[in-house]
Amino acid sequence: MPLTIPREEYMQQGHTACAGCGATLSMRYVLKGMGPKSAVVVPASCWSVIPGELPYTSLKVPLLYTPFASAGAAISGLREGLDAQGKQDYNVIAFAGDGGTADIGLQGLSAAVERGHNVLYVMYDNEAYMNTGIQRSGSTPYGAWTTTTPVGSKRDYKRENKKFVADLMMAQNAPYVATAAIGFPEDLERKLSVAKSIKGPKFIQILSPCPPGWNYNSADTVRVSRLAVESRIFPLYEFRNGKLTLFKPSKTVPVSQYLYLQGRFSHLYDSEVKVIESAVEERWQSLLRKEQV
Amino acid sequence: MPLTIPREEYMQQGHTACAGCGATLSMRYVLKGMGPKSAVVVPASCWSVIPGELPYTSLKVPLLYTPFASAGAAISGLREGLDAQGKQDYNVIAFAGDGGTADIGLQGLSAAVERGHNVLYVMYDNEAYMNTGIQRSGSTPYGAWTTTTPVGSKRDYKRENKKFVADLMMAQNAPYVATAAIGFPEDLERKLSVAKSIKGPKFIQILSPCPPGWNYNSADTVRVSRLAVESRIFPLYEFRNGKLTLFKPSKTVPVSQYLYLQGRFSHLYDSEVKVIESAVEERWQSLLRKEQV
Amino acid sequence: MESVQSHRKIMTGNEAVAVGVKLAKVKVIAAYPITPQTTIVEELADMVANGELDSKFIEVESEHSAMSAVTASEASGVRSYTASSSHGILYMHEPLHWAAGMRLPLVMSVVNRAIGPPWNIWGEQTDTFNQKDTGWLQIYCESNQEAMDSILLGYKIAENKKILLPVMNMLDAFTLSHTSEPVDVRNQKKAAEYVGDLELDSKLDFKNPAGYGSLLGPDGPFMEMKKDMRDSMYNAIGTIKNEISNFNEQFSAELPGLTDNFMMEDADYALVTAGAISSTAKYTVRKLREKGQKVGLIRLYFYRPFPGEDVLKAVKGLKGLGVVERNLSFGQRGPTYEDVATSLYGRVDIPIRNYVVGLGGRDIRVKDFERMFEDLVEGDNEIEWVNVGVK
Amino acid sequence: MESVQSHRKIMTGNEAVAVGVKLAKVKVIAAYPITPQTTIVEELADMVANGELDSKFIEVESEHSAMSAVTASEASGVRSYTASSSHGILYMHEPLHWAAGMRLPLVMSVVNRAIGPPWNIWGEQTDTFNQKDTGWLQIYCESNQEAMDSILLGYKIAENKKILLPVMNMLDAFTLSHTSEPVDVRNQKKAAEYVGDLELDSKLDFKNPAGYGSLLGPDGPFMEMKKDMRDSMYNAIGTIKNEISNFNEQFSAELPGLTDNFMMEDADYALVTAGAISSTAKYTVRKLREKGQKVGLIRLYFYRPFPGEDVLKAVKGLKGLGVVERNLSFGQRGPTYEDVATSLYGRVDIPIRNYVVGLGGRDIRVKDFERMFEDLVEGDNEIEWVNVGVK
Amino acid sequence: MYEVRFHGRGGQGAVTASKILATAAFLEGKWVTSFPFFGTERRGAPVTAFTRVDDRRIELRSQIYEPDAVIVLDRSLMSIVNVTEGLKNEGVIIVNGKSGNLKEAGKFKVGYVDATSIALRNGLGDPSHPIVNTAILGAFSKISDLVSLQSIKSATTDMVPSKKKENVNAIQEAYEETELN
Amino acid sequence: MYEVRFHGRGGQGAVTASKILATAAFLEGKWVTSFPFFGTERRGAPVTAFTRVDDRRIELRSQIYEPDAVIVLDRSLMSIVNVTEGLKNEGVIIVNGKSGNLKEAGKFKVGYVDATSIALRNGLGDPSHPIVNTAILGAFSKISDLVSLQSIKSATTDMVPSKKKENVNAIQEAYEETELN
Amino acid sequence: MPILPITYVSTSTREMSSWRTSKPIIEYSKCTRCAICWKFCPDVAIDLVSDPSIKSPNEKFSSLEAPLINLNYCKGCGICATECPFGAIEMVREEI
Amino acid sequence: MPILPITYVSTSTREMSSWRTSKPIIEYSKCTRCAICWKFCPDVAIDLVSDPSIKSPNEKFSSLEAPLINLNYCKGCGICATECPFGAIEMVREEI
Ligand SMILES: Cc1ncc(C[n+]2csc(CCOP(=O)(O)OP(=O)(O)O)c2C)c(N)n1
Ligand SMILES: Cc1ncc(C[n+]2csc(CCOP(=O)(O)OP(=O)(O)O)c2C)c(N)n1
Ligand code: SF4
Ligand code: SF4
Ligand code: SF4
Ligand code: SF4
Ligand code: SF4
Ligand code: SF4
Ligand SMILES: [Mg+2]
Ligand SMILES: [Mg+2]
Repeated sequence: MPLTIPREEYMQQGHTACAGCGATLSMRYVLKGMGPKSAVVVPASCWSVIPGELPYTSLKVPLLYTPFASAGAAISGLREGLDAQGKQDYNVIAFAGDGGTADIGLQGLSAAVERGHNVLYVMYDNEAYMNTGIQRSGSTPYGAWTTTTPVGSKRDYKRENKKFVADLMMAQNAPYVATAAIGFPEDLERKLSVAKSIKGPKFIQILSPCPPGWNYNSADTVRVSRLAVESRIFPLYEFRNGKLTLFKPSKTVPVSQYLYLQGRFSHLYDSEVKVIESAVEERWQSLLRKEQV
Repeated sequence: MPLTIPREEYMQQGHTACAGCGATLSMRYVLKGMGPKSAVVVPASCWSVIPGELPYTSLKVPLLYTPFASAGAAISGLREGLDAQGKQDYNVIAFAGDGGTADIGLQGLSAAVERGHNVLYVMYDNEAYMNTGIQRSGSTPYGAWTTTTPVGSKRDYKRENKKFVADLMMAQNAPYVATAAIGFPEDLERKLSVAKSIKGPKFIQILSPCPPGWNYNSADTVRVSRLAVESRIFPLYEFRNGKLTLFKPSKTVPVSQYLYLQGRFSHLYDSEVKVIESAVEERWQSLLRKEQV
Repeated sequence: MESVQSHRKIMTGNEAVAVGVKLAKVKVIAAYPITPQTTIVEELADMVANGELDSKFIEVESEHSAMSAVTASEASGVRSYTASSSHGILYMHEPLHWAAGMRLPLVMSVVNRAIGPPWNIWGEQTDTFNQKDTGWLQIYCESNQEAMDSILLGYKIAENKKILLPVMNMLDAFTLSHTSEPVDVRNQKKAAEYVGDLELDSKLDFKNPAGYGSLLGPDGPFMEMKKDMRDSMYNAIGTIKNEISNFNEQFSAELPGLTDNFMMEDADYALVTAGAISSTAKYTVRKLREKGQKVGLIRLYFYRPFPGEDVLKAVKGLKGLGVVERNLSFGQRGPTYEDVATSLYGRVDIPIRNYVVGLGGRDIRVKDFERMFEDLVEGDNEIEWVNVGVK
Repeated sequence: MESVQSHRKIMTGNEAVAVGVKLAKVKVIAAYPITPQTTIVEELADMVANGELDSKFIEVESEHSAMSAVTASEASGVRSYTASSSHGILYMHEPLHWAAGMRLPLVMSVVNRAIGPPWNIWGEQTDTFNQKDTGWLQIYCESNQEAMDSILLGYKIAENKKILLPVMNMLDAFTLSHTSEPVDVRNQKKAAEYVGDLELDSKLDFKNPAGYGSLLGPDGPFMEMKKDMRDSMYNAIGTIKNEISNFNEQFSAELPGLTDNFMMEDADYALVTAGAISSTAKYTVRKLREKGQKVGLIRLYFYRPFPGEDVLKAVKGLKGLGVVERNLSFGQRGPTYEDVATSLYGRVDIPIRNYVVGLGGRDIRVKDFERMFEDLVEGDNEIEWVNVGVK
Repeated sequence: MYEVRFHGRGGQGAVTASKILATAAFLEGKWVTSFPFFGTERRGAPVTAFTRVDDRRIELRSQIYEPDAVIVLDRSLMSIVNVTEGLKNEGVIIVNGKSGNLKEAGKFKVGYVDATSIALRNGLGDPSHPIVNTAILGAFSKISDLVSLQSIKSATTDMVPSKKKENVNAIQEAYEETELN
Repeated sequence: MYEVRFHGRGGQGAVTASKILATAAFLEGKWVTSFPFFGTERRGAPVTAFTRVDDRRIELRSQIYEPDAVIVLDRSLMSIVNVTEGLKNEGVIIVNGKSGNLKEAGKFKVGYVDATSIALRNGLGDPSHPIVNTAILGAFSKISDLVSLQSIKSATTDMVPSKKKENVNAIQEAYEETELN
Repeated sequence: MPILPITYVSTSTREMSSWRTSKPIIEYSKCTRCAICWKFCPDVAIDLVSDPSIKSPNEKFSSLEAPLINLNYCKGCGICATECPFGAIEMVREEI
Repeated sequence: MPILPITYVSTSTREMSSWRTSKPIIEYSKCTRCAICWKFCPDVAIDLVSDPSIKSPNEKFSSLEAPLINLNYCKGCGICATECPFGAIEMVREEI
């Protein structure tokens, strides 16, 4: 049986991610898809810690660390610098967390896309600031506990909806936009190969579950990711030439099944789970309609 | 005949805007709509200069100046500060240029919307950095001359499409999003009164022509604005409860009529004008389709 | 009835800060997480979520926005607060200037941490030393008790109508922020009385609407405004001293003066320090004193305004002075050295040495201070790197 | 055949800078507009649009991004450039630290402008004085000629393998940036030869992929790296002097040393200045000399590294020294005063006075300098505000 | 002054243990400080924490290089960390484990306790993440006379948010089951 | 040293005029500086610019308070700006206007020129925005002997991007039509 | 009280007429008092007044308020003249 | 050369086994060599090897590469055990 994803590894063993880290799987898959002629830009995030302290590195490609808000600008500069040296055939990749993308890095990303550089921006979405110990980000979903939405006696869980950065990138008409999940690596690899074939800014948002941050057993990382897609709380789609294509999972499961697996949602009453369920359904319907457009 | 827009003036005479300034009309209309129980936040922009040097102010409501990137955060802080004092009935308004909104202030805006503060953010869109003397912004339209897209022998006019911030705000599902143009003040006033009735973040993008920046005769400010809408290069729409409503102008004109009036497009060859025309048509069609959704 | 006495509790520096904020009845908090400040923010979020603190909590998307948000909320007329560290402080450099120029009496806590690259989350004071000319007062705490008390004192000073400048309160990464030790928790009622309600004459006025911030050219009173800011800070020294005595009296507290002079009376040699390393320095001084060495320590509790006259008074009669920096200037001696030399120039002629210690969290030990005291006797004028390259 | 001589042209400071950038064969430019830097960027955009400059031009959305973009392009191995001013400089404070810590030999031009609030677009050097401890070398220009030449010199120094730190080149708002005067335009071919191609050993290597920037704890060589940066800057003084002579020789140019000592030989009284106000000061010195007064001027061409030994040498024998600041520290005397006092402490005993001048674009006139020279004779130690409140 | 060093792994509660010990001494009228050596590494990575106890205010803020006692929450650490480094002669060392052979054991007072089994038996944590920090303090109070068993229990009750009784039981059982070597 | 101050409005080209004058003197071998007093205000707002000319490198960088000559591009300014402020006795002043009554005219050498009509006649600008900056320099060269008419023309040709001939004509006509008062 | 960067004087206390190079003149005999000129003036320089002395093309308009240009503030942009649907406003060059 | 913040040593030169509290054991008699465990390992701790000595439930699988866990790197997350469709991996507690 042939392997369903590329065999070569460009992310190496011995990194210092937590056991069962979804963000690490994201990096592994992205590098498999993009190959050795790549450079990766990493702003402050778990991924600035995962490769470990000096003198260690975990990637077989150059990794440029940047300040937290700098990813979008750094890939722009790196791209133009490489092009000025005739290295048009190297991939320039940003690999940034949801905080570094939806929040402090949003305008850097948006501006890089607007300027049209030939780059790939990967947002590994673990839905909170994990490196600093699980604080709310704009990409944290409604209902979640984090240390800055600590529930408490006032039920102060996250009361706002998740900001879907991929939706913003579609609104900006980026040449290629996709969402992906580490539970579906073949799908991700296909999307990477499409992205690789397009000149201009590409954006891929990968749901990357985090055992300590979401408070589930590390063995369930892939399962949780799959449930996110099957429950439609994290729809997978692809946007190209202004056209949206939505992936319809063969198997669908209730949202509650996804939520119950995770400690971060364990405070929710049934009525609150209902609220989430209907918001998920509404978004799904609206994506279906947009697909028709 | 009754007046078609509110009579009261909260923007005063004697300001130092250029003759025929569209941004000034925007402020005038916005304050008419929002009334005296308002505070306005202005980041660096023409509007930080228009009220004149100390000791002068041009508004009959408090005007808080902020650093360039601060508008979104400042309205958030101002809103919560007023609420903490029981002043929920005061409007908090950001009044920022396109540079301060589409570029350096984008993540501040996006985050304020994500957090759901009860504020109105007005982007007065003159499609370039005017206060510093006409440089390209993310909101500058394709084809335009600016001092940083100076055409030159390499025909280095702006080669990228305009970033429509209102589209991004729709993608973020802001409770209320609208575009407007100073040539249609009644429409703008109606939108303001809708905005006023909604609790949560509201966003209105107002096309505000600039005689020196667009290089046309100051007498044509209103005319240019009207042509922008009638030629569909700047469609007027409204987005509420996830539903888009597109304004279909009773009269439509070719895009070229809009472009030819302005020196900033005077370098364009006919073939280049055609490119713009078809992009405008494409966007119009896509908005029509989205309206159906 | 609640007693009006303090009660003693074991808490980390960050917990002490959060309690200080609660005691000060802050109304708006905007903050962004960064190690090692995070637990301050988390603690405050908990208090708000449990109804213990009646405050609006804005989860901003960056430190630039944190500072911009609290500047606006303070301008609206309510007591506001933020906290940050390291790169977060650098990222809010612009609005730091803005807040001070607006004359808004904010208080911010900073957990001092190193600056990258390489990334380093450990203790070092370069982050706030790079902000010393932004118009903020600067306080460096030595203990968790001071971390709590300095929040209350900070608002009191900042809101003083003769000063009206924001205050930055520092505590060292981990050495204070994550270290648990006993703290006398001030009584809430008394603390609330002490800080009072915010009275800000310049708050946004809807009756007489004005422009706040504005624009000014070479012909306007721009320079006069800046001079006024400088005078307000520089002349604040007397006011600060009064406020400190007042605080100590009301709370039976033990805040030092702008400087904390330790065993300086008859000292021949002394060091100047700021922040938590001062404790270990005191330990060393005590130890050397027991051995009969006449050594002492000048701790800078306030760094802005710089208490130059107090330092001058303290050093009189010394044979040698060492200035210890946990921060860095690349093109000159250290900033504290510069401030000390500036205050002493032309007035005394004591040899001063300069020591750089503990960057990026490198531990500072008794033996390091002992070595500095030995070295002081030699008294030349170059910079010394303590414990570097000798691992 | 093109002559290899310079040719003289009238141009503004900003034009001179843009030509300097072109002469240095910069490959990537990223910049964001801000008055009064804008015309530099516009000029460069024109050159690119007309094929006169073969460079990538990135129209970033902020100064934080400008600095982040050129840091990355420089790391990729090509000579990169940006320019900014005032709030733009404040907004890039964080990536300024980053660029220096990465040891990347960038050159940035800064048009020195005041900081708000209130907004003020006129001349003042507080913006870059607030960046003096970021690890960048700092050059303050006195003329448009220097503005052009310092770009070439800047790259040469920054890229020197013993230094490898970025260089910030300052020119005063309007007084240089928008003032037209004759400039000898260096020959392109010669300039290109002078700067050579960028050889950056630490550029991104695809063959031996590494991590650039990384993470480091208290046990790693963090402190050693910072010491190396400090040593590289501080020990650069000799190298810089050589590079300046070399430049002057190759281009028949007249760059000064790190300091520019004007009529100092037998002076009794002297002022210390930086930037364009030095010209008016020189004019005044000349005038007073004609009247028989023994006065002189020390201009700081380099401010980082601070040329302390050169200042010491120059002041020997003075009866009084005045340090003139076009910038501000709120909680201490001015930064230049601190640097001078630091360099002189314990080595000479000349009275030093401190003058604050020209904030927010306030004009500085001959009579102001005359008054300072008069005042110097009195020699007390407080700060003097020149031309303030007397409008 | 009495100085204790804790060795554990991210997630095991070594930092809390150091704080409980400090609180126990505080309850007995001592001045205390307790602090972690904080790393950037993740769950599972080695963690160190410290407690200092003295009769008067503690000024010393450096790390602890020559502890009076060492507490090892996870025995597997001993293959990668030199847990007895700097431990004073006659110093105390407690190891989570049924028994064992500590190198240089003769120099120290060594105690072993199967804190993992005790914790699991009392419902503290789960097999892949047993929470052993309270149990091991029970063992410590047996060989060190720094603080009483009762103070450890009180401090624990003050500090743990839930399962107070289970923790107190674990402390008691550990106290009883500790083997001196 | 010879110092000239220009008064105009945003958009009228006063800054360019100051630069052309400097260039003309530079062509005659002089050292020059020219600089605007830059405001934040918009089109239509009053603008000031300066030119200094000397035989040697100019060190003085302050504004000009006691000019040798003043050039007024827009007569309406005279109601809001004191254009002769600091003008030296015997100093030169050129006003764009057919003729007029300058206060204290006796102290100065005064010239009037209808630069607006000349500019429009030569197709420079349009009625609401005539570009008078070159014409008025023609007038200046008539009453001041700072620079020759020819140098003004050469400098203009060097500096204006288009309508070179029209500008040169306007300079010549202004030179001829200037009325001394 | 410190010297604060707060501005409190209305710009309407100052004149801007000198910025103008031409000025609008309303020919009231053509003016239907539709207020469109008022609506579009960026300088808020057109007042609506009830002044019986202002003539009107037709009885039915005379009860309406008439536009009156405040030349203290008008910068002469010409928008009113362009936008007046009845050609009632003419821009006239200011004398220099 | 200055001391640069550049990292060049592969983390694969170090051991991470001590981070683990339990470890995966493959029961090869159940393993169909589908490589799903390999695909989902975040620690890249599963190699695919051609080793005839590894047993296989069935001839038809023996030509495929077999998964081999590299316990130097495995952190014991348990994903492989969860994801193995054939229940061929068991997590076993490490001895303390
Ligand atoms: C300017 C600045 N602010 C804050 C931080 C602290 N910080 C480092 S990583 C991080 C969280 C990153 O979150 P995200 O981007 O979601 O990545 P994750 O850690 O979840 O992988 C934060 C807040 C910083 N390094 N710089
Ligand atoms: C951090 C920072 N960068 C740059 C500037 C300079 N600046 C002031 S206003 C402005 C342009 C504003 O453009 P826009 O927001 O479109 O408003 P407009 O001027 O067009 O009205 C710029 C670049 C600044 N004040 N602060
Ligand atoms: S905290 Fe979450 S994202 Fe970060 S390394 Fe651990 S598992 Fe991965
Ligand atoms: S430049 Fe444009 S936007 Fe700015 S004041 Fe003038 S007309 Fe208005
Ligand atoms: S727009 Fe014309 S008709 Fe209407 S009120 Fe004005 S001047 Fe009269
Ligand atoms: S010309 Fe312009 S400013 Fe004057 S009244 Fe008409 S619209 Fe208003
Ligand atoms: S997943 Fe299971 S069956 Fe498939 S290769 Fe791995 S161990 Fe074998
Ligand atoms: S337990 Fe986790 S780390 Fe170990 S081999 Fe399985 S998937 Fe990889
Ligand atoms: Mg995250
Ligand atoms: Mg704009």
